Amino acid sequence: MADSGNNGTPLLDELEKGPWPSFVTQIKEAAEKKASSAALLRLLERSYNEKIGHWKHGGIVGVMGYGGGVIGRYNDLPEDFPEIAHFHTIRVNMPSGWFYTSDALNTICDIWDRHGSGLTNMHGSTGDIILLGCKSDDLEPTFEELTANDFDLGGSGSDMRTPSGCVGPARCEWACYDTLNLTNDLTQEFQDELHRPAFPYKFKIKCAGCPNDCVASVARADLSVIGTWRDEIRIDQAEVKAAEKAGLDIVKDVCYNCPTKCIEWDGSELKIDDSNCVKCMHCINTMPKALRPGTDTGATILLGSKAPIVEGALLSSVMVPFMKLEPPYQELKDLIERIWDFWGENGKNRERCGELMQRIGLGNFLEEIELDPIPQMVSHPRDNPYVFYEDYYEEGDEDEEEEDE
Amino acid sequence: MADSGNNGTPLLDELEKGPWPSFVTQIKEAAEKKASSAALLRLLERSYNEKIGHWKHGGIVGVMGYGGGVIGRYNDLPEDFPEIAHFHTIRVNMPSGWFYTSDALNTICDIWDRHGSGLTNMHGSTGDIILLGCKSDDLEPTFEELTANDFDLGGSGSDMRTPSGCVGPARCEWACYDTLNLTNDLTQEFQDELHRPAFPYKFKIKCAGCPNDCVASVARADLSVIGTWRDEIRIDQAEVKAAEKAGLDIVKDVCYNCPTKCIEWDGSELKIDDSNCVKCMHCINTMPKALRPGTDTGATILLGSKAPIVEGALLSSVMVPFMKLEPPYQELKDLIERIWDFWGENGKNRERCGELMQRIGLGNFLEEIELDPIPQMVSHPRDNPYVFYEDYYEEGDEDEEEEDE
Amino acid sequence: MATERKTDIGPPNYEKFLPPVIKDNYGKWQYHEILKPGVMVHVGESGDKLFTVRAASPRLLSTDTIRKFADLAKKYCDGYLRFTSRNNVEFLLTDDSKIDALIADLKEMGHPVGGIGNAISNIVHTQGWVHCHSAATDASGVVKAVMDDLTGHFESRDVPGKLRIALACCLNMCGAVHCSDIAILGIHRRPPKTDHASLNKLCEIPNVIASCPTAAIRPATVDGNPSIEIDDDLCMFCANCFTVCPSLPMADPLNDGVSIWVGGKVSNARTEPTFSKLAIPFIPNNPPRWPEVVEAVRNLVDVWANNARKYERMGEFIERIGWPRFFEMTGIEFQKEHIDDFKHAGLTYKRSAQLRH
Amino acid sequence: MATERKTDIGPPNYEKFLPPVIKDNYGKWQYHEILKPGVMVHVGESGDKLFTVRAASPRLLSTDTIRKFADLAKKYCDGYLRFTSRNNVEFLLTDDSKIDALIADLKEMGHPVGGIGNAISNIVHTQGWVHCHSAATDASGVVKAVMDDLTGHFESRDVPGKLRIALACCLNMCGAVHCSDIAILGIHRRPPKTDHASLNKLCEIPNVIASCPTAAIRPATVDGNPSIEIDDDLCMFCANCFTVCPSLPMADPLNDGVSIWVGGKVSNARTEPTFSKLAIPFIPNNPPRWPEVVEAVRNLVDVWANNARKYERMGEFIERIGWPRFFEMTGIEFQKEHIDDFKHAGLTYKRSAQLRH
Ligand code: SRM
Ligand code: SRM
Ligand code: SRM
Ligand code: SRM
Ligand code: SF4
Ligand code: SF4
Ligand code: SF4
Ligand code: SF4
Ligand code: SF4
Ligand code: SF4
Ligand code: SF4
Ligand code: SF4
Repeated sequence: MADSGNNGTPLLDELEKGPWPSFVTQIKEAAEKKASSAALLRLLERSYNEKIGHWKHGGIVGVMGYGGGVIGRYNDLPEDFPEIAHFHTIRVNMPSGWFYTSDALNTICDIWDRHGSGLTNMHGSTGDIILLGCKSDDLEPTFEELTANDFDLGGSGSDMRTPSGCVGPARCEWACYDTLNLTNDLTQEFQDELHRPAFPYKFKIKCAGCPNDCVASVARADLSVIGTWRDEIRIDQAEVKAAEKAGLDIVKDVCYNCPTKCIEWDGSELKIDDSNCVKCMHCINTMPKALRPGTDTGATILLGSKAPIVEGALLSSVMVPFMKLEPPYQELKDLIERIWDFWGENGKNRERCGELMQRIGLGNFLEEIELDPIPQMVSHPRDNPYVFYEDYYEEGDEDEEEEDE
Repeated sequence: MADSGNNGTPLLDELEKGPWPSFVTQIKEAAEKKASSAALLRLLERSYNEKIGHWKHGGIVGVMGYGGGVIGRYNDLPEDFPEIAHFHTIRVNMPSGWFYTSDALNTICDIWDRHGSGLTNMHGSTGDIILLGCKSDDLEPTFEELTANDFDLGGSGSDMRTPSGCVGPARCEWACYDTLNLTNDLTQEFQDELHRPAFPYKFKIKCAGCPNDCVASVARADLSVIGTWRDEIRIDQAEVKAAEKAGLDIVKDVCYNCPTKCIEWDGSELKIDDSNCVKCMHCINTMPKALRPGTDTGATILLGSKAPIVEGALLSSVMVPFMKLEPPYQELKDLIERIWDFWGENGKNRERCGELMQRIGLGNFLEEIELDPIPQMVSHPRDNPYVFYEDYYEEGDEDEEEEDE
Repeated sequence: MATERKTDIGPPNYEKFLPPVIKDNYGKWQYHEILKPGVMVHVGESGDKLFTVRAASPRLLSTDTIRKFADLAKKYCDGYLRFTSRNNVEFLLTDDSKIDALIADLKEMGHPVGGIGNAISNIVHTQGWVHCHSAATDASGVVKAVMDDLTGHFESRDVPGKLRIALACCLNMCGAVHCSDIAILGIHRRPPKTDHASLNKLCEIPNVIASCPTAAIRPATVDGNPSIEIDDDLCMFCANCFTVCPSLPMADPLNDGVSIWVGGKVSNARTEPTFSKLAIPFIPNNPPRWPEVVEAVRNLVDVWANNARKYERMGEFIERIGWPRFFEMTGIEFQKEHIDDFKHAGLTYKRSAQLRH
Repeated sequence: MATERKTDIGPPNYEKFLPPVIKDNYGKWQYHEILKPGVMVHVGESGDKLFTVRAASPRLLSTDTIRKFADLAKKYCDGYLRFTSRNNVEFLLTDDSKIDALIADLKEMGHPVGGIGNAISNIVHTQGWVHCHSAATDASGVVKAVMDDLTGHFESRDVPGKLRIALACCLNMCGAVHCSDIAILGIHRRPPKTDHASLNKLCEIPNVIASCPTAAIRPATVDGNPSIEIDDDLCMFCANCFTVCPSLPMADPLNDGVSIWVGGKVSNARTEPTFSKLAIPFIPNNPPRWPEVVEAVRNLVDVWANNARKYERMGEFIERIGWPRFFEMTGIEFQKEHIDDFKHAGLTYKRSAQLRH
């Protein structure tokens, strides 16, 4: 580890070996063209040597009129690395489903080569196009060129974050509603909430077309929209037989794994007790040619997932077991607004929606957002006797029972 | 409801109707002989009329030299019911397994007819013979006669409570250790702890001979001793076939219900993968003639169950997955003493052992009672990242790794 | 004299009370068979047989009745008998020809025989108005009324599996109802009424304040007396304050009653031990026979008995069909009260899309 | 001018970027088939076919590489492509005769094709030392080293089911590692070092105190400055205080590193979504290639791949064999750290006698 530092990047070079494509190669490519990326490479080598990062808390930077979309970043060795003294991230709202044309991608590259580091993340964890590293002065020009080309920023800070959705009906036979359209519609509907942080904390939306949840919505979105159906699974018995012939052990690999054991195979007919099917997708996943979700489709709406900081990680929990989802999605939008209204007024600073729900209790929360409590919302009723009964009779109440004589 | 009160017990009389034996009849029987029981009957009728109890917190009463075994009770209408102005309960330690001879029962009845209300509970929830209701002056004479006849008091207050055990080897083919002997042995060993409250709170012990847990030890005992085995289930294949012939659907009713699906029936041979068997008893329960627990038997030792007041109900949790249990049970007694020592010093007032364990954390608790942490003690490892790592390196520590150059 | 006073002798040794057939076969039983309702035989490796006849008991027994049991044991069992962990009486016979006569005598006495195998056994219960200061309902009366209605299931083996009912008259849960197939739990629903005059004399105010898990109790001066005040909104009626301070009575005829819980178990058979869950938040006390409680329990028993699979306990049955269906089938209305809001509440929210529609 | 400035236009409409075959069959796909590693076909009710070729990406991409992807899409897919929720690139073809040439070009470029079906796909990950102030480890470097070792499972379909790996460089968990089959999580293990000189200037002390979930932070005056002090014993290194106050840096080369978690999932398939559980409490940072982490992940993958049943995710596999066996099979030592001691800890204690012996 002798000649690290400015004379080379021997540690990072190790990461250009091996079959998996290397991010180091990417940084080097950008470094060819951009001094900032070259500086990043050296800074990173230093981190590898010292086993510590060299970035500081971001200050407030952004584009005019927006409160979100830019993550300010400054390094803690600005004298050694002046080229990346500031090195902010721009979050650009991706098209729903992460679909692009070559031209669109090239346009973004052109803009970013003009103004930034030439480095990106395709994509960030929330789904945005991440333009990784530019100076404060470049923010506004980048933004201008992006909007000129139909792109706009994503969210950051205490705002609605960039909604995302799975590939859905564009390329998946299981999509139970139009994930791309809903994602896009909500993003457009709530532009103000996306760009101008006014919430207690971030609010993420993810739209998965079916319970396979290919966007991890149940774990990573405050609002999780998970497609499902309420009629019968469509069965093509001939294809079931074909699947068996092709080597699938239907009893062991399919029926046996059904969570409610509501599917049976006797060697000639596949029977599903749909009233007990919990739409887990497993049987359909294993026999895509033979089985399909029903046709009366919609989605389960869940609320509240987040990472562990600081009250512990949460998965989203059921708000509406089944909702039809057709444009203009009014029922869903109304629900979202009611949730935001209540959270906006009652959420503490940096309190996610799911945390508020837990703090005040699901029962109270439901009252506030005007949903009736139903058993689908719980995995089981309470097992402790500490019930806050809300009313009690006072002596002399009219519904008081007669005392003797 | 006209003539209730002293002239009769019309409400309670309603409870003499119906096929189930009536406690009212019992009280009436005692009332024939005892003024106190007659008063109890009237007091109870009054409670039925008013829908409220008439007992007060007990004061401290007891027998000389003991701190436990008597529950003081006074009614709140002593002028109307002077016969039961005090009406204390004496808890008498039952013989292990609740076995009696007619003579022993008659002896108890004789004593109680001489000194008390003539009313009992056979038995209290903890297992004691409950002598229900006597005056303060009668406590000592009753005690004297009881001990003269080999009986002694049970626990109450912050002491070890009367241990209990299932019928076990006396009449059950599944007993994996001698529940009666252990119950008796522990009771005798810890007489001081039983009679003289010196703990932060109560401590209950229940001994079940096998995982069927016929004394509900996992839910109702601070220390739950649940018999189990670690070798193979003994199978009599002929009897398996006989069971099927007799109408048992072995696949559906037995194999299908096995929690780890480690038992298989192909119509001619029953196969158990004992390494995956969690000793749930179900297959044995359903075919008592065909299957028996193994012969390398012992018990799982669990700690901490209790009712909900006030931190929430607990079930006991695993301390020792498998312990051989042969007289003099030294390993178990040593463990109990270590637990008591730590709890005695660190338990808050009215803090049960299981609550202390939760408050300081199982990991710390194990260290204190000198048990190694093993995965059998948890249903799964932690899912949150909030680990209290205990040591960290300081700069210059000898095991510090070399910095470059 | 103190030295001669007998203390710390412990209970009589159980061995004294074991019949010869048990001594001979102790730890060497091979299997058992249920011969008919309430009657089973245990067969030893030796071939010896021990017949058990189990009879119902109200648990609250007069000495007269105990003597009658003792007499029956003398008559039929050489004077050997036992009680069970659910307070039934078991007669231990070696001669099966005596069984029917014993049963006849028991029935004559008013004690049904049964409770063995897939049946409903006796209700574990507590003191209630008979002897406890803490009770929100009576124990024995409710139990009697409910069992009158269920005696048929005690005397037969016509249900899918075991069904354990328990009752506790207050949240202290001496009946350990927290793990029962059906639990009947006495509950208060009104915050304690403070007796300001006596409080400072009878209780230590800091202790009282500390006893409240929800911090509903604050110090206050009332009519010149140091006392406490209670924030009604924070009270969930646990009565822990009353346990440490008699000046805070909870009992209240207008608001006391019972709640009903389902699906708990303690055995390890098939599924792990689990707590009971709230089914019916509140039924007012209606002595002497609590008809609404009897009806509610009967309904739960019927839904289970008619729909559960063989060996399926109440909780296993509900898990299989799902809670929404349980509420549908029983006609119980799901309410806010059913939703947990205690310490681990969040873990009971439905956090998946696995739903029946 | 402000009125003319374009804002709030949102992202370009996705429809602009859909190839004709998708527009024609939108919402009318009938089934799909995996043709070979990294290649699948979706067949429409119309009979139309859409072929997808999925290629690996390091996610951190230079504009050069993006342009190369765009070129390939032009060459083979009429200029249509997409990225996946796990950051792979998908080329959308209608002409299956072009598949092999595309794959050849991709390999040439250094991008393995695979990740579809029962395979190990890309690792969801985060910024690390490349761009974040909060990182306890690097992200891209660990991912590269681990994936180098697992590329074989990306390029084939030789594992029992899907296996999702994620990495987050600190407890904020931007990689949402909390529900992954295998999660690599950067952790600090030393309480923040307080910069007493700047703290009162940069941070609001009450906010800092309030940020600590374990109440480890107390106000204090140090060298005349209003500041805070931290009770080391109460600190569990969550870094929430650092998030609200830069004067409390957590990063520490001697003590930072990664922990490894297993058995989480998010799909509803078979079992409900569930969190990952702690497997290995700590592995020190060992750049550039974190060999101990690579080895640990490989070991977990091997144990699963060799022993899981078909379709069984990591967590489902472990639940079936039991955690004790998992620790045995992986050779990981079970330690105090594995035992939960956070809010719901008590619910993770083993509260039954259902044990393998
Ligand atoms: C860029 C991104 C990681 C990535 O490499 O992809 C990211 C990066 C940061 N996240 Fe994140 N988060 C990113 C997705 C996530 C996700 C995953 C997701 O959205 O699906 C999570 C977990 C889900 C969730 O929201 O809970 C996530 C949970 C957090 C948290 C913890 C929030 C919580 O309530 O638990 C923080 C801390 C905070 O907000 O103060 C955080 C904070 C941050 C900050 C802003 C650090 C900070 O405190 O200033 C990071 C900026 C890094 C940088 O230098 O750019 N980030 N963050 C992701 C956003 C890209 C995008 O817009 O597409
Ligand atoms: C007599 C008995 C009920 C019965 O009818 O069988 C009983 C009666 C009382 N119990 Fe109990 N408990 C009885 C078994 C139980 C059980 C069940 C068990 O032991 O299997 C429990 C639940 C398990 C447990 O220990 O957690 C139980 C949990 C309580 C509690 C709550 C303790 C807790 O930590 O949650 C209290 C409240 C207290 O200790 O202050 C309590 C308090 C009481 C008191 C002493 C009321 C009081 O606060 O003064 C009751 C006296 C009633 C009386 O008038 O005699 N009793 N108590 C049982 C004892 C008989 C015996 O010795 O055999
Ligand atoms: C006599 C008694 C033990 C004692 O020392 O007093 C006893 C005795 C037997 N039990 Fe039990 N159990 C007794 C209370 C219990 C309890 C405790 C309780 O109810 O509070 C349980 C736990 C209940 C629970 O899980 O909530 C219990 C769970 C079992 C089980 C598991 C049933 C299940 O499927 O969950 C079996 C196995 C079976 O019945 O197939 C069992 C089986 C048996 C057998 C067959 C064991 C044997 O081979 O002798 C005994 C007679 C069967 C019967 O009653 O059906 N015993 N048994 C108790 C009788 C109580 C009564 O009067 O009804
Ligand atoms: C392309 C993508 C959606 C997108 O909009 O980008 C996608 C696409 C498909 N998923 Fe997915 N899934 C995608 C991320 C996910 C995720 C999210 C994640 O990994 O973060 C999940 C949840 C994972 C989890 O539970 O932790 C996911 C869980 C599934 C499952 C359920 C697997 C299971 O047994 O648990 C299936 C069904 C199956 O594979 O049989 C599925 C099936 C599919 C199918 C077969 C759907 C279809 O009919 O087209 C698609 C291709 C199969 C494949 O990759 O094996 N997809 N899929 C994502 C590809 C990611 C990648 O590059 O590897
Ligand atoms: S979530 Fe469902 S609909 Fe969406 S891509 Fe995955 S499998 Fe298809
Ligand atoms: S979708 Fe899931 S629950 Fe429904 S039948 Fe198929 S495997 Fe069973
Ligand atoms: S716990 Fe087991 S050993 Fe004891 S009586 Fe019940 S079944 Fe028999
Ligand atoms: S005892 Fe239980 S776990 Fe073991 S084989 Fe029998 S049913 Fe399965
Ligand atoms: S449950 Fe409550 S009221 Fe009933 S005996 Fe126990 S302490 Fe008394
Ligand atoms: S009853 Fe319980 S919650 Fe209510 S004031 Fe008393 S201690 Fe507090
Ligand atoms: S996980 Fe932590 S270190 Fe990594 S990007 Fe997110 S906030 Fe930064
Ligand atoms: S790192 Fe977390 S636990 Fe430690 S002092 Fe900071 S906020 Fe508190």
